[in-house]
Amino acid sequence: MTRLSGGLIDRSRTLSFTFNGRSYPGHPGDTLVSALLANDVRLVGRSFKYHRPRGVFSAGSEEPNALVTLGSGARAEPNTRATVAELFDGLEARSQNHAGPLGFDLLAVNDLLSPFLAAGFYYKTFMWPKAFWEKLYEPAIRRAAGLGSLSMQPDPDAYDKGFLHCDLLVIGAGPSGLSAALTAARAGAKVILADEDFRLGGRLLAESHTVDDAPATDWIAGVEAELASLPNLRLMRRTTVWGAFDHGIYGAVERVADHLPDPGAGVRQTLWRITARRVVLAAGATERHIPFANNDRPGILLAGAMRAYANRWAACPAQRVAIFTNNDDGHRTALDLLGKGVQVAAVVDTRPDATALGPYRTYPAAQVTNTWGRRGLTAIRVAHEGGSDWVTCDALGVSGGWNPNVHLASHQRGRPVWDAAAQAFLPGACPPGMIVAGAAAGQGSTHAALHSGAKAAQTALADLGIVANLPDLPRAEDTPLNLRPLWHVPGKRRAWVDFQNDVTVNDIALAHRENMRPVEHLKRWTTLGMATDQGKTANVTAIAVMADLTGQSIAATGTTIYRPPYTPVSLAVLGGGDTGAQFRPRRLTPTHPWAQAQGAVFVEVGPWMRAQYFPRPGETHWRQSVDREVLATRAGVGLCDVTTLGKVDVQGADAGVFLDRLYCNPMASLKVGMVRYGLMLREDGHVFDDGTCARLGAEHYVVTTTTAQAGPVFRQMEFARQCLWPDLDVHLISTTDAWAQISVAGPQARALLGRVVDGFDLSNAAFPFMACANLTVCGGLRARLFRISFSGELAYELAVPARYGAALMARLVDLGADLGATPYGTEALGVLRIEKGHAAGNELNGQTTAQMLGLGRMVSAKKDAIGTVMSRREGLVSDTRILVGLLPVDAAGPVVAGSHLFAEGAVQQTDTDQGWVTSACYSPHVGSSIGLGFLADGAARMGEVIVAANPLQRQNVRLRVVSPHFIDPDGGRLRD
Amino acid sequence: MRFSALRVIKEALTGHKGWQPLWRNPDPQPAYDFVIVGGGGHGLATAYYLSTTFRKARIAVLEKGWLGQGNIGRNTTIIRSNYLLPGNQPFYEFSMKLWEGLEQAFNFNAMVSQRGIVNLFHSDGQRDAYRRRGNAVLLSGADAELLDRDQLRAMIPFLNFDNTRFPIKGGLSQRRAGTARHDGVAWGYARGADLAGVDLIQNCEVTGFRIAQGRVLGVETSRGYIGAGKVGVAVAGMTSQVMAKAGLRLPIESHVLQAFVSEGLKPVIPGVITFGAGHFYISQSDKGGLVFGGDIDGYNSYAQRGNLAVIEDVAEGGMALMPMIGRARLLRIWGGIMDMSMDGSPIIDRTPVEGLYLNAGWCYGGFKATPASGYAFAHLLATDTPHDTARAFRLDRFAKGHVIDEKGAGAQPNLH
Amino acid sequence: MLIPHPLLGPRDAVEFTYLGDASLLARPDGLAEGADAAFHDYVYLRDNPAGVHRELWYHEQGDRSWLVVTRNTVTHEILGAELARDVALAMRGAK
Amino acid sequence: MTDLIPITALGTPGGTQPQRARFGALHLAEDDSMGLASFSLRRGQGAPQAVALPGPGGFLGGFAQGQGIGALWMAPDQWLILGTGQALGDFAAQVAVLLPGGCVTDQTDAWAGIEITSDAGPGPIEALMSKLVNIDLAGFGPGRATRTGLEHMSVFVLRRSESQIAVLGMRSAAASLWHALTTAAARLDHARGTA
Repeated sequence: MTRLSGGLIDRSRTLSFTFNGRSYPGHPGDTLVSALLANDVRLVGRSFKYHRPRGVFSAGSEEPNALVTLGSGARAEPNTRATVAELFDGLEARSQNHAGPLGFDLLAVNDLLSPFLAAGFYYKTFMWPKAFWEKLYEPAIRRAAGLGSLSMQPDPDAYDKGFLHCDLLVIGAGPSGLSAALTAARAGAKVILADEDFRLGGRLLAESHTVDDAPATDWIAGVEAELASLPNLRLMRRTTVWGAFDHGIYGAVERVADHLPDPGAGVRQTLWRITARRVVLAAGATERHIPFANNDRPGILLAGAMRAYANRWAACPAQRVAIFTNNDDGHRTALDLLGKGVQVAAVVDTRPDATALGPYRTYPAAQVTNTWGRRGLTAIRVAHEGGSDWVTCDALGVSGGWNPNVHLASHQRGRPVWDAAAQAFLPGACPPGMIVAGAAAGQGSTHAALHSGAKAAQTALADLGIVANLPDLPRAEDTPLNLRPLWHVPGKRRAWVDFQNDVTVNDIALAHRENMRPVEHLKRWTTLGMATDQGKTANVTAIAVMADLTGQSIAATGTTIYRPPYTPVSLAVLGGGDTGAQFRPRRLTPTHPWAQAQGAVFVEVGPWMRAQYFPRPGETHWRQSVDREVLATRAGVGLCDVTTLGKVDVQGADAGVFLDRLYCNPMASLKVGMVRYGLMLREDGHVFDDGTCARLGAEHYVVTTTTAQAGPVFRQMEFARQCLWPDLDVHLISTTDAWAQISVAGPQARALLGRVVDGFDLSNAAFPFMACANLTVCGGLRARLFRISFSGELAYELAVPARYGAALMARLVDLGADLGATPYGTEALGVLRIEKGHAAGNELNGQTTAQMLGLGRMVSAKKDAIGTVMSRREGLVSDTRILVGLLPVDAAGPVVAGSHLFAEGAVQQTDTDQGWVTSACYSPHVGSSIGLGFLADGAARMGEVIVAANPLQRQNVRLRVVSPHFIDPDGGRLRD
Repeated sequence: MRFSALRVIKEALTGHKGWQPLWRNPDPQPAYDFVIVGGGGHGLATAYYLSTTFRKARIAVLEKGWLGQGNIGRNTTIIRSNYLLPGNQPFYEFSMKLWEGLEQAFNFNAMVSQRGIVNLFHSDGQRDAYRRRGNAVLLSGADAELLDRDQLRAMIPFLNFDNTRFPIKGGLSQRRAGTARHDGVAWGYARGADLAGVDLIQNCEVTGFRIAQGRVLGVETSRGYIGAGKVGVAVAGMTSQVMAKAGLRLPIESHVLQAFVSEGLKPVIPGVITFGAGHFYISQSDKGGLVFGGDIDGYNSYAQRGNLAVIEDVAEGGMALMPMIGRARLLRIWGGIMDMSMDGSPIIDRTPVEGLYLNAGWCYGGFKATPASGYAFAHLLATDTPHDTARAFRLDRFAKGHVIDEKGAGAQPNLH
Repeated sequence: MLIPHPLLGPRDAVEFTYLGDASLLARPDGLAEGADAAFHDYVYLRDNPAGVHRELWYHEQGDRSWLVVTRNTVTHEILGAELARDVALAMRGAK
Repeated sequence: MTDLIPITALGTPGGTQPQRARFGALHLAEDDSMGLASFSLRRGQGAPQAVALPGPGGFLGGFAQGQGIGALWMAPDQWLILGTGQALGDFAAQVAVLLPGGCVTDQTDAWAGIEITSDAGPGPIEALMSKLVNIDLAGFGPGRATRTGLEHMSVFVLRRSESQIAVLGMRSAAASLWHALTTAAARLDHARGTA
């Protein structure tokens, strides 16, 4: 057991967890990694390409090596960074990316083949023979690729989203973040303090320094208590701010239940969209390493991480350790470890003037040039002024300085700026409203962090007109790093830069040799920084190595682009909320509950659910139901809920003029009490939508739209009203949901309606085809009646307030029993309109013109309506395709929508294509399949036999070109 | 230097000392016969075909940054030839045929992988439209299949078939579709063009055109004036900016499209899958990352980055379609600038300025077109006649009404 | 993004539907001489600037106002927003 | 009076009783009793006297005003007029009399109303809003109302008091709205239970 004394773990409770099936103990406050280290587990994974044995490398979210699959079954979560997995009782973890046991990975053969797998190797081979790439090479590569596996089961947990607003968002609760939050919250600003850790304090938790001569945790506890008492501050632990978006919007994920053995019915994670007027980024810094030969063995880790494990978690990867450093920070690790009773074999310091800060051996002007130990470190080779020594140790801490976490500061394309004094990239142009503080701004000492945090908050709030006083900050360490840069130890052996993706200094040299020198080429050629850690511990080092090779400065070499997310985010939480049946809202028609009670089958129609057909006992196939509904409508009377059509109330002195400009055909001339079919074009001259326009009063129209275009048409109308003709007196409001509208169609429609209207004269003379009126029905219920027909029958649409829709439908069915009243659904609706030759969605697909629909003459040249001018373009006018009816020559032949039309005997290919079948159905009226289609020169080809080709389903059907009006071509039924 | 397995083995055994630069870094010459503006996929492919197939010499590609830094380096790598309209489909099928022999032709493994695409449909109307499209694809000589729900379930069992808002009713599939390694395509063309003598000039920004009597004479650049017999512009999202320097106003808007990749995972997604009831499509890279995307953000932008709402929208679509990806994590989001044309289709044409040629308007579908676009543009530059499959991509089609509007969305770029 | 609505203050851009260049306010007269060419330019051609752009946003999930928003297409910084109706009326007045 | 029996927006067959639910401190109740009508000022028309009309983002819900009339601002020169208990009459006709000269359109059945009340102060109400709508609560006190998106639906949110809001959603999407509201309320209740 390598459990040390002290630490921020709760030894009063023991938690049990498993790694690769073996059970271990840990304590509350542990992460998975700290508990593994305390149990002497050093080998935790395998690298991506060479399957090298790997141990823990860091103590935070930058971890490249210690990736595990957490949990099991549908909750299995691959690629979890074990360094930030909070331990709970019953946690299950498994290592990834190995064949056979972790200790004996068969794929480690890749390591032996590594000379053949250098950067970019796959671009240069696997090309012969050609067929082998997809059959042999690629499958092999794909199998080897990837790290963990998905469970392949739907994620069972609940996720949600939320919205927060604040004056100041403080990202990071280390010393600078805490002092920023305290400063702002005391000033009364609305503050959010978010930190990815489960404990406040940031780097302070990892250090042994005192604050005001007491343990830092005392100061943290005091601040925490004060913050908790302030109602204007929201403290968000376990919350990662992962993306900085425009205008102060930040994406954050709160891990609500990831630390609980069972999330139960609660939410696992919440995606917060935080709108912040100002931001203090106090995200700290990430330690960098120094590549040297065989620097990737388990037991080699960042020196600061080693210190964090010792101080915060009372864990150490070994009893005998060494340190490799180019700055004073490495020595602090040595001191803290000594203080915890760990043996320090040596501190290897690259600086000639290095001196020990304590009782341990220091090699000045020295470098680690190689290491030993197959599945874990056993010794290091130290080259120093006097020669070279093997030093035995089981762990090595590496300290190459610190890289400020500039990610969020760079999410809006501001490039970090190289600072030679700090030997680090500092934040460049930040997103508007953001100030960076603490180690993220290169202010790495505790003293500097505390003061820069408070100052940043004060400056940010001053922008908002809020005066904040700087708090009395505690005394804290303020020692310099005294760093002397060293970016890698020269040598021929492999020295890893990017651990997870196995990118070595040699690979960078190869990229240089092959002229892949710009950092973006370097990244893409070698896969540097493309692993799950996005190169947090690799990129800056690689840039420096490339700069060394090209002779350019690091500043001129520059960084690649920092992109969201800061750390990986689960797709489930980004998807949030409801993703199954509740993926999008469902709109239900007013008769929905009634139709449900009738046993209707429903179908999705855009956002709506509509009754598709109403099966009756004994009907075993949908066609039986649909045929019955169609025939009953044509013989008696059919009833259909058509509420889904968009309805827009148009009022005002200029309503008529306005509608004249929206519709290509005239509307101002429509008489009060009458309805007209209307066609709207887009400004490019193609058909936008069709519908009816009813004039209820001198200054009052009701416009209907198709179901699909209700939203876009209303938007277009508002555009026309506000942007194009703002001087007109026109007022718009949607009434789609306000009215239940029922189509009453068929020869008995008038008879049935006569039984519900309150003394209203329905006679042809009083209420002719295309009439409309306000009236009352069923004993005083206000209603609207429109005599319009989509089916070709004598038909009306009756509208009542939506809450009465279901009752009205039930009443009509009831009163019409003797007239054969039959409810019908969308299928029968479709058959009825195809039989009548009415265009619908399949014909109004945005690619068609009024001329193609046979409505070219509706486009009035006398007025300036939207789309009129562009509809006259040569390409539109010369298109001879026109809507025709199609009948199979052999009555049993199918007509299939989506078939293409050809002259009989013609070769069937793109350049002989003459059109297509838009809609088709079985017509019980005609007694065969029928179709509508657009056919070149269609108007002149009535009676001609053509071929409908449907090669997808190997069909070639001979069709006769007929009028699109299969029933009542003269329209007598409508007008009876 | 020819790349081969033998070469890789030889170099491995000799410490990789013999590898040569993939391309030279030449200084610009005072003048060229052909100057291609834009060192992205289309520009490099144009130079490659111009120098190899059309045997032209004295060619330069001018790139303001590094080769392949535009949309060729930031797309979701899908290749397919399953378009509806006769103006488009033969062109994309020509491109597919070029993809099929590309790697042997330019001696570079671009990992062209014909693992298939399935476009899902969720309503009868969508099915009819897909049937029309699938038949158009077959009639052009390419491949397509209409799959029903049971076939899909057998093929992609992890889709959400049962607990859905918009049930999957079937799919239109093209087996020859698939993916290719985007950077590899750029590098392959670049290396091929360089070997054929093309000067690839990086860090060379075109700042103006020298035009006299309606004819282009050359280009002003950040590295000085370069004379040119003909100038071909292939700069995708920057088209309006570059062409404005020649005084042209175009039917193009620049929009941001975001793309996404997850952490590496063992193989799960067989090919390319597109959701028909939400904005989501997905494939999986050879490296294991789920590569996915959705709709453009919808506003004009040159920022190469997008916003949170679209990220949520895409993830919602993904979770609705295949909820088993929930515990995969998003690793990286990026954005590219799309030159969205007014009908959603591209332009390969001469311009009113003699000697100045334009290749643009690829919207977010330019990657799959790279080989044919380069070939057809080279054809136009070399012969002054359009390639047979690219005749419809005229600049005057908007004035004349011969638009190629696959979606039927009209003159609003963000709807295409 | 946040759209600074002139009446309602900052509002999440997801409440809006984007149309495009504010030049769409200047619809040509369809009955005038040369309308064909004028409409081609109006419907199809765009300046598409990399920088300050005046553009139309519709507050569809809000008050249904069309706004003219002035926004930098490179940085996404918003410099102002007006009711499109006011802008359109001013254009009429200026004619 | 008609003998047709109306159903509520969330009504199942025979569902004439409004839906109710309770999650901890939050009470959700469907309210189908409000009469609603839009009112637009004609071009050049002055503001009417009978009912005080609020400015942008405002809501004058004081049912104390004469005849139980409230108004919320919908759009420039357009308001939604609310009449307590006026759902079954011809509310638009009443509004036309009350506010003459403008354009009035009935909206009573266009919207489904859900009243949400907390019996533990504003906390639970604000927590619920934070999960559903992107509204800066700092500027959304009593008397404010706004239209916004909620789980892909378009809704009006009215802050009636510190501890009560009303949500008006499209009537046709009432079930989805109810699902969204109750799911969020239940999860908040669960979180409080486990905290």
